[in-house]
Amino acid sequence: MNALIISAVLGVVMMFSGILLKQKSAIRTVAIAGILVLLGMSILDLKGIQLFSIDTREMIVFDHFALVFNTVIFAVVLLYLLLSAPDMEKVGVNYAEYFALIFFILCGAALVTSFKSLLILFLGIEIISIPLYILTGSDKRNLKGNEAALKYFLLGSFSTGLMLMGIALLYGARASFSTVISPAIIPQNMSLLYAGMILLLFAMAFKVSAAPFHFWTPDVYDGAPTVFTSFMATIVKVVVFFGFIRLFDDMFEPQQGQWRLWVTVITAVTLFIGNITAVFQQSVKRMLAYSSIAQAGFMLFALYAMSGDGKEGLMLYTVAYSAATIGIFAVLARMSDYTFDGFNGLAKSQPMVAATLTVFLLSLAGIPLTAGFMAKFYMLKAALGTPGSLWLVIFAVIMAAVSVYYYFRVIQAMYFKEPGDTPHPAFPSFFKGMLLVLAFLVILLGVYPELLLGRLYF
Amino acid sequence: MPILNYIILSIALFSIGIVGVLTRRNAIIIFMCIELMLNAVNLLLVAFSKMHMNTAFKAGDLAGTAGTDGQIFVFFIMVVAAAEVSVGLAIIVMMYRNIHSVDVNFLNRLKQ
Amino acid sequence: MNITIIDILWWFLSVVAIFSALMMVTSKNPVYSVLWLIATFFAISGHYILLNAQFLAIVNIIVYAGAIMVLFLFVIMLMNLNKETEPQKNRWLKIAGALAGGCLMLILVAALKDAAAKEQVASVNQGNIGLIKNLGKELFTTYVVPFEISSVLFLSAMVGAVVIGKKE
Amino acid sequence: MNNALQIVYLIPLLPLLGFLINGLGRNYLSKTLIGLIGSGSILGSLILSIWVFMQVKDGNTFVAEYFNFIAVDKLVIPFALKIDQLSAVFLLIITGVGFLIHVYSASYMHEEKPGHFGRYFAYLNLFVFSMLLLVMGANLVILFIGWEGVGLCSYLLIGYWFKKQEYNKAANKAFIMNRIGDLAFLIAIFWLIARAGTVSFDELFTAVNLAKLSASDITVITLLLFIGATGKSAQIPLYTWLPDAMAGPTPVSALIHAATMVTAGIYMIARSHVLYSMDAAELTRNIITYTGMATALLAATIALKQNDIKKVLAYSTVSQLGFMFVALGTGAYVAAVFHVMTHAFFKALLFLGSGSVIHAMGGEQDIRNMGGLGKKMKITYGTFMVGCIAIAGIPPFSGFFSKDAILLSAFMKSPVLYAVAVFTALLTAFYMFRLLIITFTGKFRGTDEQAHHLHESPMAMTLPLIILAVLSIVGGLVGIPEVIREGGDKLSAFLAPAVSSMPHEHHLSHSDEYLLMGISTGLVLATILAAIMVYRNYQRKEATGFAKVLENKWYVDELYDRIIVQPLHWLGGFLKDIFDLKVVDGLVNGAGRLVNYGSRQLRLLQSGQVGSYVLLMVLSMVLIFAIQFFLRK
Amino acid sequence: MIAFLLILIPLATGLLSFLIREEKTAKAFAFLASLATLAVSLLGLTLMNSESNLQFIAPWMSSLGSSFALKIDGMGQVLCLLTAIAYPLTFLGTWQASPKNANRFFGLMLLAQAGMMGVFLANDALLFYFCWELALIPMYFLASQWGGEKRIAVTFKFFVYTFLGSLLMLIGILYLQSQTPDHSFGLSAFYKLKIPASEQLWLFWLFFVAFAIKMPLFPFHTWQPDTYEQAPTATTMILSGVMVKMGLLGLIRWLMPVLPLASFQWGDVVMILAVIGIIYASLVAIRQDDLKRLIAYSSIAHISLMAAALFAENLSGTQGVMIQLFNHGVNIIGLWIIVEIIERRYGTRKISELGGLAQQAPVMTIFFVVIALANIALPLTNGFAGEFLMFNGLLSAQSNFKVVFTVLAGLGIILAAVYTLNMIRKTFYGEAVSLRVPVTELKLNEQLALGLIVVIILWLGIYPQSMLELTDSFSKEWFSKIDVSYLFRK
Repeated sequence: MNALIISAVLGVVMMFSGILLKQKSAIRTVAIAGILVLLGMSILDLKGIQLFSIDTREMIVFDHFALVFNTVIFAVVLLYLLLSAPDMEKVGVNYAEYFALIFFILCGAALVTSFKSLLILFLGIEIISIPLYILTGSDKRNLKGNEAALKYFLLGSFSTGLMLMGIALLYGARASFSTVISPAIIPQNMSLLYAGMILLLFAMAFKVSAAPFHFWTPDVYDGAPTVFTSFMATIVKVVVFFGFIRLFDDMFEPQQGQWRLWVTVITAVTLFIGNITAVFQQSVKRMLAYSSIAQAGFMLFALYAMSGDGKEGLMLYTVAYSAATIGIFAVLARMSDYTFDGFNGLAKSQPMVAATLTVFLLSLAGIPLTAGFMAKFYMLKAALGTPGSLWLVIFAVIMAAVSVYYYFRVIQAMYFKEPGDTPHPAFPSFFKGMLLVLAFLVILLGVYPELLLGRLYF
Repeated sequence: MPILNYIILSIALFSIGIVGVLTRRNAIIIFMCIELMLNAVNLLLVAFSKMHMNTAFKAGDLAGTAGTDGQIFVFFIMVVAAAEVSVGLAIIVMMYRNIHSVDVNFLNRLKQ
Repeated sequence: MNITIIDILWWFLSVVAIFSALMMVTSKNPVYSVLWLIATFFAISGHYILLNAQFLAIVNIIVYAGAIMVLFLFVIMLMNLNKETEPQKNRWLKIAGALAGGCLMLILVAALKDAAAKEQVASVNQGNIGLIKNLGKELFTTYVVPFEISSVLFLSAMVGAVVIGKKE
Repeated sequence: MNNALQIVYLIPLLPLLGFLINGLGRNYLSKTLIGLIGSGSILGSLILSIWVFMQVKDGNTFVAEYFNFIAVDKLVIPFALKIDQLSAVFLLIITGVGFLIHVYSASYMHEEKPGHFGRYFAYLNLFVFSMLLLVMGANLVILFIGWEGVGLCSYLLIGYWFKKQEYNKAANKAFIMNRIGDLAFLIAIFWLIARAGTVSFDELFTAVNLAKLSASDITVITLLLFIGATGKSAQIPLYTWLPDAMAGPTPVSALIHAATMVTAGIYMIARSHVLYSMDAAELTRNIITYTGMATALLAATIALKQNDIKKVLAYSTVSQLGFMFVALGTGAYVAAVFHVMTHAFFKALLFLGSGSVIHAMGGEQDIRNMGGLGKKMKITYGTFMVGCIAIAGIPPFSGFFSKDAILLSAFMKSPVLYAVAVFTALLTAFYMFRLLIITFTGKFRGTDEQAHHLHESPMAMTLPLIILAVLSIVGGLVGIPEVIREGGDKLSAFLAPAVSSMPHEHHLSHSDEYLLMGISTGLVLATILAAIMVYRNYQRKEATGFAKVLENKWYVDELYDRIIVQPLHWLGGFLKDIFDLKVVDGLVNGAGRLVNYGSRQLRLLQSGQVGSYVLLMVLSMVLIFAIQFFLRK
Repeated sequence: MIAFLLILIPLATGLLSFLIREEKTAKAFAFLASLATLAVSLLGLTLMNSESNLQFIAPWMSSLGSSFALKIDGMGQVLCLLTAIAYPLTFLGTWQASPKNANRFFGLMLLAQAGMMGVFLANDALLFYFCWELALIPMYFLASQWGGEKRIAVTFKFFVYTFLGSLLMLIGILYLQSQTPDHSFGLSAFYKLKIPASEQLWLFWLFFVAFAIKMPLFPFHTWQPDTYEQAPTATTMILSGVMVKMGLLGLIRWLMPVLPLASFQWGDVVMILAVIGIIYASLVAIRQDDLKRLIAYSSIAHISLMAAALFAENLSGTQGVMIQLFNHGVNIIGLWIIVEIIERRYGTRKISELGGLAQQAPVMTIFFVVIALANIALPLTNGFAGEFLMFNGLLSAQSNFKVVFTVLAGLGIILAAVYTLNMIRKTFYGEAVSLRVPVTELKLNEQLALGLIVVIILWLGIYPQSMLELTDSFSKEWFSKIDVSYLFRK
């Protein structure tokens, strides 16, 4: 609860800081201080210290898992801001407002991770989505950004419509918006329930960019300013994933037999489309967009298995995938050329950056001793715990092998090719230091995942 | 009135909204179609709300508030829709300023 | 089967709603579309009244038909789109779109028709949960947290409008 | 066991040391020293062999075990040497003939550059080492080690003049054809291990272990061993390498391809005669007999029309080896060993003699360019003639006795076989005398330079010739048939504890035996006369008709090339260029390309159009709903 | 402790090596590091071969049921010795080749060594998997950065191929782990598993494909000639000498004892693949013009034979494989050293462009001939004992087709002689066709490396029992685990 309120307040603070502070670095400092406060509050939450006591009528329930997840998310946001906040200056003039929107999104994130009512889920998703539409279009002179924003908005609203229809049908079946299964709430009409459930599945699949509802993803990620793509593709995505799993875990557990088939299909199709399409991309940014679809396919295993392993995997995924992707996007944001060729010979001019990028890419590809591997490992483990999953798992690893193809193209460009004509940008040392921290984190969690997972249970 | 009638009516309206999204090119009209979809949902929610009230009533809950939550939800949908409209129209206007059109077919810089 | 005035009203409103919705989708002129949509909203508000949801009926007319649609109209006028400017879209895509939408409707209806219990009835013209008094009480007691949260939504929408709209 | 006898390991070790010293010091030691070391080490072995022979003669047979070569589970293969009558005889042959040839080589190869000279002796010593290991091995594996070792040395020595690719090809051919036989040999060993659980001769040929073998086991094992022998001992179908092996220096041909290595097959079968004597091996024995006979006949016909002095001798060797196999097949193991011995003498003599000729002719080997050499090279001529008489089988030269024993054994089996064998013997006499006459009598047909250069070879070369000639004459006396002299067959008596021939089913009367000897001797003499008449005034002329077929060795090489080498070559090319690249790798790359293609196609879904995105989404929804509500239950 | 040091030394020195700027220093450092590893390995073999020294267990990922468990058993001794010996040999043999960015080159080489040591010693499935990849990644970078013209595509194929295989194996490992009662990745826990036959049958392939790709077996082999051809020779030596053994080790330690029923059931299929591989690779080798590719195909044939012998499932075959694991590694490194010398001096490895090298470099020729003969298993070279035992094992297999397999695999011996002798003949014998370079003999370092190899060849050729004893008890224990034939006997 602390985090929920503080993040909203921080959003407002950032709005005003834009008026009060003229120095961009000052705004940035306030934002980073804010996220630190948020992180602190979240840790307080975790310790059981509530600053506010509010009766949410069981609509919002912060359980331990959600709190750990929130804390991890805020920590990732901290890293993100440290690394990428300076890059936001290039997007447009409304520097403070961007931070405000990010804090509002975090408020939505806190909702999505702790809802016990469909109403809160709906509001949370909307609080996340609306600022995202704006962030996508925040670079107003950029036509691609405009286009991405409009597409995102139209398709996003459409999916909201689907979601609401689903909620309405569920309401018809259950006479309640609560996601809790209790004896008081007996679904009276299974057809309504299934229809609503599947519509919700579609809507949530849309939000986490699972195929065949992923079409917005490449266009939006490509068009949006790179710093915000980074945010969207990582933090937002895992948060919504968390909500997705929470929803199905809480509400549709008895109907597992009904929806598991569709999750299987969606997982397989997502893995297929994400990985296969990424192969042909020429732009690293767009490749990363498809890669995020592909990774979503793996994250769907957490939903598929709906087990402790799956949630642990999602937790690792949160850090592994986010850290790696944020790192790559941060470098990408500073590159002049977004194509693969733009990375040619980076290892010669920027060995340190190239080395950290390699770690990130290896992690995304799921090479052992990186966090990405452990994340995938837990997902596969979780999936194998479910009977009849062998073919899906085999399919997934084949796709993982395909993913090596496009991740390694970057490595190949950096290490094995000669640099092109355009010089590579210089990277400030703080930036490099942050990259190192991220890389270290990725390796640390790959070697010793219990560091994070140990927090889940005690 | 049987609940089925409401279900069919609102699904019809909802589908008309979808067809509109599918067939129109004007971003504003697409947006309007989405609003129609939301309204269809609203109608259904209210109908369900009354249905649940009816059920509770029959079960003997004469002074109960069963079904109120459905109507509250509709209220929230309207709130959200209003917020969305403000942002959505802002984006459309921004787009129009840049390319002097609101035709979604011109949105094709991003593909592959 | 005896037909009451409510039945007649119900059918009338439904036909109006669907007809105007269709007209909204098919009108070439955006302004007409807006007007047809407003008509739809009125019809839906009529349904609300039939269902004794007076508060929502009023809000629907004020907020949707009044405020939102006027905003739409205003934007359309601002952009000078009040002509039949929309060139023909790929006809096949249109047909495919219409077919897909139709199929979706048929399937949903077919799926829910079998299952939706016939005896379940939305009580028309009775009960007072739709009154502003009841809803207000509920809203500011049970639903106060979501209500407050929606303020964050509005705040972010506001910031958004500023970010998007502000001249650089 | 006599502990002093443990030192028999010195017999193979001395040549091995010679090999190491000569091999490593080939660039530093003088030729004389190399020759001394090379010959000296063999001489040492010879002396030891004689000592061993004495011991054996006193009845001291024994097995000396040194260390475990391989021990896995119940299979224990010690590095052990076995000394018995059979190996003692072979030891003498190998070291004796080997020593003479070493001495001869020191002179024959003197023209070589120092490094190569050292290399030559190193190889030669290594060969003797391997051969000794072969005959001394107390189990099949040690035997096999020597077996492959001699193959290797043969390969190295055939390709000794490695600048000539022709020679190298011949060397490869020898090695590869040997390997084919070796494979069969190996499988036989494995079979024995699988069934009897041991490879040691002493254990294997006990009743207990033999009882473990079924009839079919014995057939298969004996057949496989025989196939192994056909490789090494140049029998049909694996004989074609031997004539090509004449690419090596002539002393090598004498040692390896006449006296010792090629007889390894005979030794091996004699060594495992217990198996071959069993009733179950009847089929194998027949196969051996007929293969041997066929080989003898085929090689003899080819030898009739060869013009290369060494080729004639090579085919003659193949033919004689065929005789030995006939002996083995008919169960006359002692006769086979006997013939090995006499053949070692006279064939080594003939080869060395031809070496002397070639030496004198400055490397010329074609007898059509020779003639009348007898006048200039008396010793060579004389000794060569002794060799020819011995091989033709005229009493009391050694060849007569050994061949007679074989012919007798063949007669016991079937008169037809005997007839063919006699016919082959006649052919032998004919082509040998053809060779002798064309080479040494008549007019000289070579170039003037060669004529000018002609001379008798030095002492170091002629002395071995003389010694071998003497042996060729008297060597047969150890096996005088019983009919001629009671107790004359000393060899049989000596070998009896180790090898004894199968008893014949019925006995031949003495008079019949004399009759047979008389027939063969008479016919041989007639044939020799005929040969002299035909080739007295030899004129060079092109072979035509059937003679051409013979000159081209029945086109067997060409046949092998066509049905084995070429198809394999083609298959290899097909697999390399088409199957491996296009099919196997093509599938792998195809998977990659498929992904790329799929990527390009899937990309088209991402059209950038909001309408199509929504359409695709709605269509998937329709599909999922349809399945969920109408197809699933 | 020895076990841990064997991983730690290369890992630490490998990482340190990245910090060295000077090229010569890096080279010397790497060489000394490899010697240190060799010394430790020899210590483990001789003075400190007590149980406690050879074992190492530390907690790691305990919540997953995994631990950092290492153990040197008989096979571990052989393979560690091979790995430890291969590196000094490689460095010594290729001393003249000076790669750019030597510090990175040697650093990656040493890291790969750490990975391979880990693979050979790991007694925990997860650790095994980690090391498996740890060995692969440096190899990928080595081959891609310092290789030939087509290196990027070729090594990438190699990487993806093996990576895919290892992922399949990961599924298998995960499945097995989920079946263990205490959810452990430990080897002993795996050995205790009693997986039903029906499940073993498909689990088998998950593992087998991974190992078959690594070895490689027909038809998974096509990455191998390309990679060997393109990779820098030092890398190729390690790849072919040591790394392919990872696949065999996987079969021996992680597949056959864990899934004995399936191994028995699929034995024929594997043997068929192996036999096809032997003949196929040999035939292709006969027609190769490129020395590197020729040796690559010959390696496929040899490895296939080892696989066949393993699936013969008897002690003789197993012991043969054990000794051959070592022999093949040493021999093929020797061959590569000479190929490397030829390529560096004469600028080509095309057989058709070479000839008569024996006149210019007799010592090199002798070395090559000896090593090549060892490669075709001539008696009294190290190859013989191994192949003898393997063929013997093959003929004693349980399979109904054992004779066919033995005979067909035996054809491989003949074909091996064909391509080896032809290679020698065309490359070293005959008239010298290329006299572009002045006559140069071997340098001291090359003589040392090759000399050492020849010593090993002869030592193990004459007294193979010295190595067979090392693995004797291991093989027996292993065999008792995989032996399921009693189930099928009446």
